[in-house]
Amino acid sequence: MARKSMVEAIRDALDVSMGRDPNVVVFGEDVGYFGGVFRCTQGLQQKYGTSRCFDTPISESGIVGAAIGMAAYGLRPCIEIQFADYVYPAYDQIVSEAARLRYRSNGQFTVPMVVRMPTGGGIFGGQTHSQSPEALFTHVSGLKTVVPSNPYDAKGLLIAAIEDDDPVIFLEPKRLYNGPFDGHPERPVTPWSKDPRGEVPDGHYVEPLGKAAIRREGKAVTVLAYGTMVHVAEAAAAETGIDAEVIDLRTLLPLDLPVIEASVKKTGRCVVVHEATLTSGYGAELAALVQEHCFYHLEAPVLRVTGWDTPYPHAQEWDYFPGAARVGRALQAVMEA
Amino acid sequence: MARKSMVEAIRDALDVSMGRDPNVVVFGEDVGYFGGVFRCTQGLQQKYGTSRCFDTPISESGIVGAAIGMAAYGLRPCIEIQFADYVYPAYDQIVSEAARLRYRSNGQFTVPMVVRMPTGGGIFGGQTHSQSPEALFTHVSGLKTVVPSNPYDAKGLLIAAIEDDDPVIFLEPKRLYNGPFDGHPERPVTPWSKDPRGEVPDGHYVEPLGKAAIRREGKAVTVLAYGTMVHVAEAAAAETGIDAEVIDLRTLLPLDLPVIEASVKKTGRCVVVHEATLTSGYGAELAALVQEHCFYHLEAPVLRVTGWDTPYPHAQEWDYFPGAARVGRALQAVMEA
Amino acid sequence: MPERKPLSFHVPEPAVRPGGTPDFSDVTVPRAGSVRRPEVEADPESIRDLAYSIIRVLNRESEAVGPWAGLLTDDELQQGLRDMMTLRAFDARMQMAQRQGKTSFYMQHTGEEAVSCAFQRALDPGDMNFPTYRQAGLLIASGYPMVDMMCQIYSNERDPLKGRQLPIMYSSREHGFFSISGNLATQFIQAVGWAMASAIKRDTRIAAGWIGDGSTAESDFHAALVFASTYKAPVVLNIVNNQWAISTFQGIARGGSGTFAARGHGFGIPSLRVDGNDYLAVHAVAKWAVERAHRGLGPTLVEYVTYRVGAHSTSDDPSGYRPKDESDAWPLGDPVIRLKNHLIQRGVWSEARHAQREAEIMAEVIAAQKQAETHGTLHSGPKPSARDMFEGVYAVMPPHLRRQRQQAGY
Amino acid sequence: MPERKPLSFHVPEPAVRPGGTPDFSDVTVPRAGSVRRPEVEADPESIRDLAYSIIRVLNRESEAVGPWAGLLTDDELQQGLRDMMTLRAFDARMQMAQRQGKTSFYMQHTGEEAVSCAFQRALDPGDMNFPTYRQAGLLIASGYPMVDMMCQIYSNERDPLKGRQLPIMYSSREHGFFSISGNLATQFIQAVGWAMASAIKRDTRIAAGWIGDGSTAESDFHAALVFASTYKAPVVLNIVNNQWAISTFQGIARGGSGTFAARGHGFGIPSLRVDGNDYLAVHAVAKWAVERAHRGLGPTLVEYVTYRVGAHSTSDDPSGYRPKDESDAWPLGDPVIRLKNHLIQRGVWSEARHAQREAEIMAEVIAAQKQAETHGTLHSGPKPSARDMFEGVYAVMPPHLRRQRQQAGY
Ligand SMILES: Cc1ncc(C[n+]2csc(CCOP(=O)(O)OP(=O)(O)O)c2C)c(N)n1
Ligand SMILES: Cc1ncc(C[n+]2csc(CCOP(=O)(O)OP(=O)(O)O)c2C)c(N)n1
Ligand SMILES: [Mg+2]
Ligand SMILES: [Mg+2]
Repeated sequence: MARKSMVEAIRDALDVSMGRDPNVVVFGEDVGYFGGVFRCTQGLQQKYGTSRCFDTPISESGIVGAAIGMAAYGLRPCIEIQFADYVYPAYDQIVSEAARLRYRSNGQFTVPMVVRMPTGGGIFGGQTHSQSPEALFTHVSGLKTVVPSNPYDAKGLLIAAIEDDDPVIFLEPKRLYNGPFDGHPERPVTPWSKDPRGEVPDGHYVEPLGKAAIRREGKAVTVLAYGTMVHVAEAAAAETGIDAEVIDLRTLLPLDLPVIEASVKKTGRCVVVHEATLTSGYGAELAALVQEHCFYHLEAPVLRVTGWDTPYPHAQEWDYFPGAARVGRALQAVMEA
Repeated sequence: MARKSMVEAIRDALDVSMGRDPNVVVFGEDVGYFGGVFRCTQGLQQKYGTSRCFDTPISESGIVGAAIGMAAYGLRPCIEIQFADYVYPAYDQIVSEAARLRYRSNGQFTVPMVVRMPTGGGIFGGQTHSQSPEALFTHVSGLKTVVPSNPYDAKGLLIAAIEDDDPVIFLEPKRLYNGPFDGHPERPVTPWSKDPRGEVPDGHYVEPLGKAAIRREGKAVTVLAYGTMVHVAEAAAAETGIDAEVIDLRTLLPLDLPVIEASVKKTGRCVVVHEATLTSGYGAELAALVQEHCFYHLEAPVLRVTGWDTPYPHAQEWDYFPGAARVGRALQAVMEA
Repeated sequence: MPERKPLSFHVPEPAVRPGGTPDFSDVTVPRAGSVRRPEVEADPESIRDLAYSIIRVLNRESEAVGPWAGLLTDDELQQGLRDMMTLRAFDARMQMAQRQGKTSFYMQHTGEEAVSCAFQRALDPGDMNFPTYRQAGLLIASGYPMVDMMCQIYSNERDPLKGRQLPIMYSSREHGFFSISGNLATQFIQAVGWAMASAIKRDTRIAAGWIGDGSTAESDFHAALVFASTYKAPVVLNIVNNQWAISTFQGIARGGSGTFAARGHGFGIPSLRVDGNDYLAVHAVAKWAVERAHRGLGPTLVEYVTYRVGAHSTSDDPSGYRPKDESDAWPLGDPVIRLKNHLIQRGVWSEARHAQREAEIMAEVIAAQKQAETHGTLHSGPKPSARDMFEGVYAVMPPHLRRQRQQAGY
Repeated sequence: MPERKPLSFHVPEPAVRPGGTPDFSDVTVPRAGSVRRPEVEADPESIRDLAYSIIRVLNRESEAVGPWAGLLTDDELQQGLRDMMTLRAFDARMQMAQRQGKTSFYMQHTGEEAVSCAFQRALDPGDMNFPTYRQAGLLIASGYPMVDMMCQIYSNERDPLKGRQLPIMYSSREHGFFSISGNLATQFIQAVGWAMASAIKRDTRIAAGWIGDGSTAESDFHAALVFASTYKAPVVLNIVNNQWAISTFQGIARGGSGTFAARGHGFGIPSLRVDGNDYLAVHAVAKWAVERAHRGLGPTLVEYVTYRVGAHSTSDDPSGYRPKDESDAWPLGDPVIRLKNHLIQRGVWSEARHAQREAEIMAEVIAAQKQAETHGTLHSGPKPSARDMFEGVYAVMPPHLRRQRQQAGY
C-alpha cells in the first residue's frame, strides 16, 4: 500500500472508476489535456482518450447541464468545477434539474453525476478561491454532499459517489490536497507521503456515503467537523488538553446522526466547526439536530466555530480562518459552561 | 386609511418610491406594459414611462446583472423575479457580485438593489412555483432578507428595502397576496379588504429592516415564524389553546435576536416554523441561535415544523405544507416535553 | 473633450396594443416554394440566407410546391392531420376540465400544432426530445396514450408521475420525451449533453432540444449553442417563435437581431427558419436537420415561425396586452386548416370526411377522458398517496427522509 | 427505419502541443490598411465582413496605412508607447515581487499591452470600464498611481481595498475602472446595465465591458449581448482573444464559429475584429465603437486578436500545454516593438531614446515599488487590520457582525 497525496488519491479513484466502467466520463475546465489546475485528472485523457476525458468551454452551467443530459442518457459523468466559488452559474442546473429529475420523472430519468470541486481557504486565494458552499447544497433535497478529510477517504468516497445513482456534490478541501493542515500556517507543511494517514490501498474500494468516522475518542466534549477542520479540531483538542471526541462527518447529507447522537449523549457537550460563514451554515443544522436529539444530555449550549459572516478576505486570511486557537477557546467555553 | 391587498400594498410602495426618487427603476419579466403576472407593477409604466418601468428578456441573470450595473451607476433598481423558484439562474450575480461589491471595492461601488420575488406554496403551483429559498440568501454575507406577512408590513418594509443602501432579497408569500391564510385550504379565502390587518396608510412610511413583531403575546411557548406561517402559527395557537407567543420575524437578516431572546427566556420553549425544506433551512439557524442564547431557560428542545425534505409536490400539496395541525402537534410536544 | 448629447433609453414596443388594429406588416412572408433546399452537407457559411427567410411548402392554393415538398405520402399527411386534430381536441377538453376545477392548470397549443406533430414524425425510435410545456404534439404523434397524459394532468392515482408534477409536465422515456421542467431553457443544454453522450458511446441516437422565443434570452440557450458548436453534437435545436412570451412580444428577446435563427450564425451552426403553421414545411426541415445529426454533421438550429393563438396558460388573459383579434390577422394561417385544404386539393379528403374525423377524434378524446377520470381528478376520487411524496427523491431513501415520512404518519 | 452509422465524438484540438513546432497557419492576417472603415452609422448587416477579417494599421515597414490610420499625433503615440512600456515594467517588477514572496499572486499582460492602453485613450472622462484581471493598462493609461496599484497587490496598510481582495483585483471609480471580480464574465452584463442607467438618466457616459476569449462561453456573455441588443445600450463590448484560457486553446470556446466577433451577428450588433498588437488599430477601432455609443447608436462588439505571451498567472506553467516558443511564432508581433518602430519610422524616436525611456520608466516603477513597500508587503510590515475585515460588508454594520467582531477581539 502506497502513500498518496489527496490529489493522487482522487486521480486514482477516477482512474479506477474509468477502468471499471466505460460509462464514467470526466470533464471540466482545463481537465483534459492539462489534467486540471490542481492536476487531479492528469494522465486520464492520455489513458482513456478524448471521448472519456476532455476540456470544456468555461461555462459551469454548460458543464453541469451537459452532464445531466449525459447522465440521463446512461453515462456517469464525474465533472470538475475549477473552484467551488465558481459553482454558482451552475446552481440552477444543480438544484432545479439534477436534484429533482428522478423525483419529477418518477424514476424514468436519473442523474448519477458527481460534481467535484476544490473548497475552503488557507491558500491566500481571496474571496473567490476560498469558499465553502456546502450548506447551499445540503438544503437541496435530492443531492448528497461529501467532504473528505484525507486521501484514503477521498478515494473511497469518490468511488462511492461515482457509483451512487444520484447526484453527489463532492467538495475537496484544497488546503488538504498536499498534506494535512492543523490550522497553523506558520508551521512547515508535512506532505501526505510523510504521514501514515496518507496510506491508500491500490485498486477498487468504497467508503460508503453517510458514515461518519471518529477520529479521536474522548469523553469531555464532542466536536463535529469535516474536511480541513477535522485536523484543526484534533489540534485544538491536543493543544487544550481537553478530552474531545472528534467526529469527521465525511458525508453531510445523508448525515450519520446515530454516531453523533451516541457521542453527544456520552460527552454531554458539543462544538460544531466549519470554515463557511456562520449564519445558515451547515453548523446551524448540526446544532439544531444535536439540541433536538440530545437535549436532555446537554450540559452546555452547542457552540459553533466558523468563518465570520464576511466575504473571505485576502490579507486577513488567518484572522478569518477558524484556527485551533478559536476552536480551543470554544472547547474551553463549553467545558466551563 | 384604506384597506389594500398585499399586491396593492406592494404596488403602492413602488409608486411612492418612484414618485419620491427618480433613481428608482422597476423592471422584470412581464413587469412593464402588463404590470406583472401577479399585477404588482400594474400602472407604473403608464405613470412613470418606459425608462422607469419596463419589460425585460427572460433572463434572470441578465435582470440582476443589469440591475447591479445600474445600482453601481447610482440608480435604485427594484426588480422582480417572476417566481422565487426562478431565481437560481441569477444566483451567481446575487451572491458573487451584488453581495460582495461594497466589500471588495471598499465602498467605491455599492448595490442599493431590491430583488422582489413571490415565494411559498399553497396555490397548487407544483415544484417550480412554490419554493421558499430564503436560507440560500441568509447564508450569504452582504445580503439582507425580508419576508412580510401582511399588507402594512409589505409596504413599509418594501419602501425601507428600496431606501436601503445594500442589496435586499424581498420574498413575497404569494399565498398572502390576496388575503391572510391560516393553513386551512378548505375554508373560504377572506380578502384583505375584509380584514382589519389590511389597513395600509397612504403615502410614505417605513418599517425598519431588522425588527420583529410580536403578533400574539403568550407565556407558554415562543413560535418563530415569518410570511404565511405567521398566520398558520396563530391558528395553531388558537386551535390548541396553547398560550403561544407568536413572533413574526419580518426580516431574517439582520435578525431581531433581542426580541427572540426575551420571549424564549420568558416562555422557556420554542417552536420554529417555515415552509422551506427542513435540512439547512432558516429554522436551523433559528434553533441554533435559540439554544445558544437561551440554553439555561429552555425546558424542551427547540422543535422545527417545516416543509419535508422533498421537492414541493403538486397533488400532495397539503400533505407537504406545514399546516396548523402539524404546528399544533409541535406546540403540544414542547409543552409535554 | 467633445460635447456630448444626452443619451436616451430604448425599449422595443410591439406594433399594436389592445385597442389597436393588428398589424403584421413587419413579418415578411416569402412565397411558398421560393426558398432553396441545400444539401445537408452544405457549409453553414453558404446558407446564412436561410436564417432570414421562411421555408414554406403549402401555397395559397393549398398546393405543396418547391424543393422542400414531396416527402410525405397521402397516408402520412392524413396521419399528420389526425395528430394535429387530436391535439386540438385534447386541448379543448383539458382546458375545459381545468375550468371545471378538475385540475389546477393547463396550457394549450392552439395554432402551433404543426410544429411538434410534424417534427416527431421526422425522428427515429430511440431519439430523444427535450421539450418545453408546449410540445404535447410530440407525445401524441409518437403514440403515447392520451389516458396517461390525462392522468398526469389530473394528478390522479394512475398519474405516471405520482402527482408530483404540475399538470402537463409529462415525461416518457419510452416515447422519447424527456421530463419537462418548469424552469425555462434548462433542458436545451441537457439535450446537447444527451446527444454528446450518444456520440461518446458511438450509438446512433440523436436529441432534439426545444425552446420558446422568449426563453432564448436565458443563459442556457447560450450554453447549448456553445457546447453543440464545440463538440458538433448530434442535436436539433428548435426555437418555437410563437411571437409571445406571456405578455412580452418577441421583440424584447430578439432585440436588434433580424431573427432568432440568426443567433446560430455566431456559432457556425446551420440555421433555418420555417413556416411553423405548414405541416409539410416543418416536417421537411425537421427531416433535413435530423439527417444532419444522424450523419454526424453536427447541430442545426431551426426557428419555427408561428403564433400562440390562445392564452399563455389557464392563468393568463391575453386581452390585457394584445388586440383580441390579433390571431385572425396572423399571416401564416391555421395549421390544421392548411393541411386539411391541402389534402382536399389533392383529392384525398373532403369537408365531410373532415367533420366526421373531427367527431370521431372528439369521441376518442372524451372516451379517454372518461377513463382517466375513473382514476380520479385533482380534487376528487382516488389520488396518489402522501407516501409517494417521500419516494423517489433518492434511489434509496436516506434515514432523515424515512424519519420524516414516519413523522408525517405514513 | 434507415440504417444509421455510429456517431463519433468530436473534441477540438490545437494545431500543436508541447514538443511540436508552433503553427499559426490557420490565423489569416490581412494586409495592414486593407480593411474598410465604414461610417459609424452603418447598418450592422452591411458590415458583417468586419467580423471575419482583422483591422490593421501598422504594416511591415512600420508605416500607418489605410482608412483606420491618422487619428493620433506624435505626442499621443509617444504617450501610448510610454503607457505600454510602463505596464511592461510594472509587470516585470510585480512578477518578481510575487516570486520573492511579497505577495501571493500576480498576472502579467505581456503581449497584450496595446489592447487596454490604447482603448483607455479612446474614452471620455466619466466613462466606465468593467475590466477583467488583464487590463491594468486601463489604469496606467488613465493616470492611476502605480503606488496605489502596488499597495493593492501587497495587501498592505495603504491598500485602497483594505487587504480584502486578491492582488490585482483593483477598483477605482474615479479612474473609470470598475471593481474586478474573480468570477469570469459577470461584469459583462453589469457594463450593459451601467450603460442602460446612463441612458435612463439621459446622461452622456458610456460603458466598456471586457471579457476573455475563454470566458465568452459563460452565460453572462449571452445576457450582455441580449440586453445590449434589446435596449441599444451605449456600451462597447470587448473580447480579448489572446488564444488561451489557462491551458485551453481558443478553439474550445469558439467551436465551429469563424470568430468570436461573429457572435455579435445573431444580435444585430456591429462586430469588428482588430489586430490587438497594433496600438493604432486598437485605438482607431475603439474610437469608432466609443463614438457609436456616445452618439446613441448602440452597442459594438470588438474582438482583439492578440496572444498571451506569459503564463496565465503566477500559479501557471504553460510549458505543460503549449510549445515553449509558440509566442515567437505569433504572426502579429510585439505591440511595444511595433509602436516603437513606427515612431522611429516617423523620425520622432530612436533606439537610443527608447533605451533611455526604458531605463527612466524602470526607475519610476522601482521608486513606486520602494514607496509602496514602506507601507508593507503581504507577509511583512504594516497591514490592514483584522477589524477592516468586518467593515464594509454592509453600509451599517448589523448586530450579528458587531457581535462577531467583538468575539474576534477587535
Ligand atoms: C427560469 C424561468 N423564468 C421564468 C419563468 C416563467 N415563465 C413561464 S413561461 C414564460 C414565457 C415563456 O415564453 P416563450 O419562451 O416564448 O414560450 P411560450 O410560452 O411562448 O411557448 C415565463 C416567463 C419560468 N418558467 N422559468
Ligand atoms: C466563473 C469562473 N469560472 C472559472 C474561473 C477560473 N479561471 C480563471 S481565469 C480562467 C481562464 C480565462 O480565460 P480567458 O477568458 O481567455 O481570459 P485570459 O486569462 O486569457 O485573459 C479560468 C477558467 C473563474 N475565475 N471564474
Ligand atoms: Mg413564445
Ligand atoms: Mg484568453
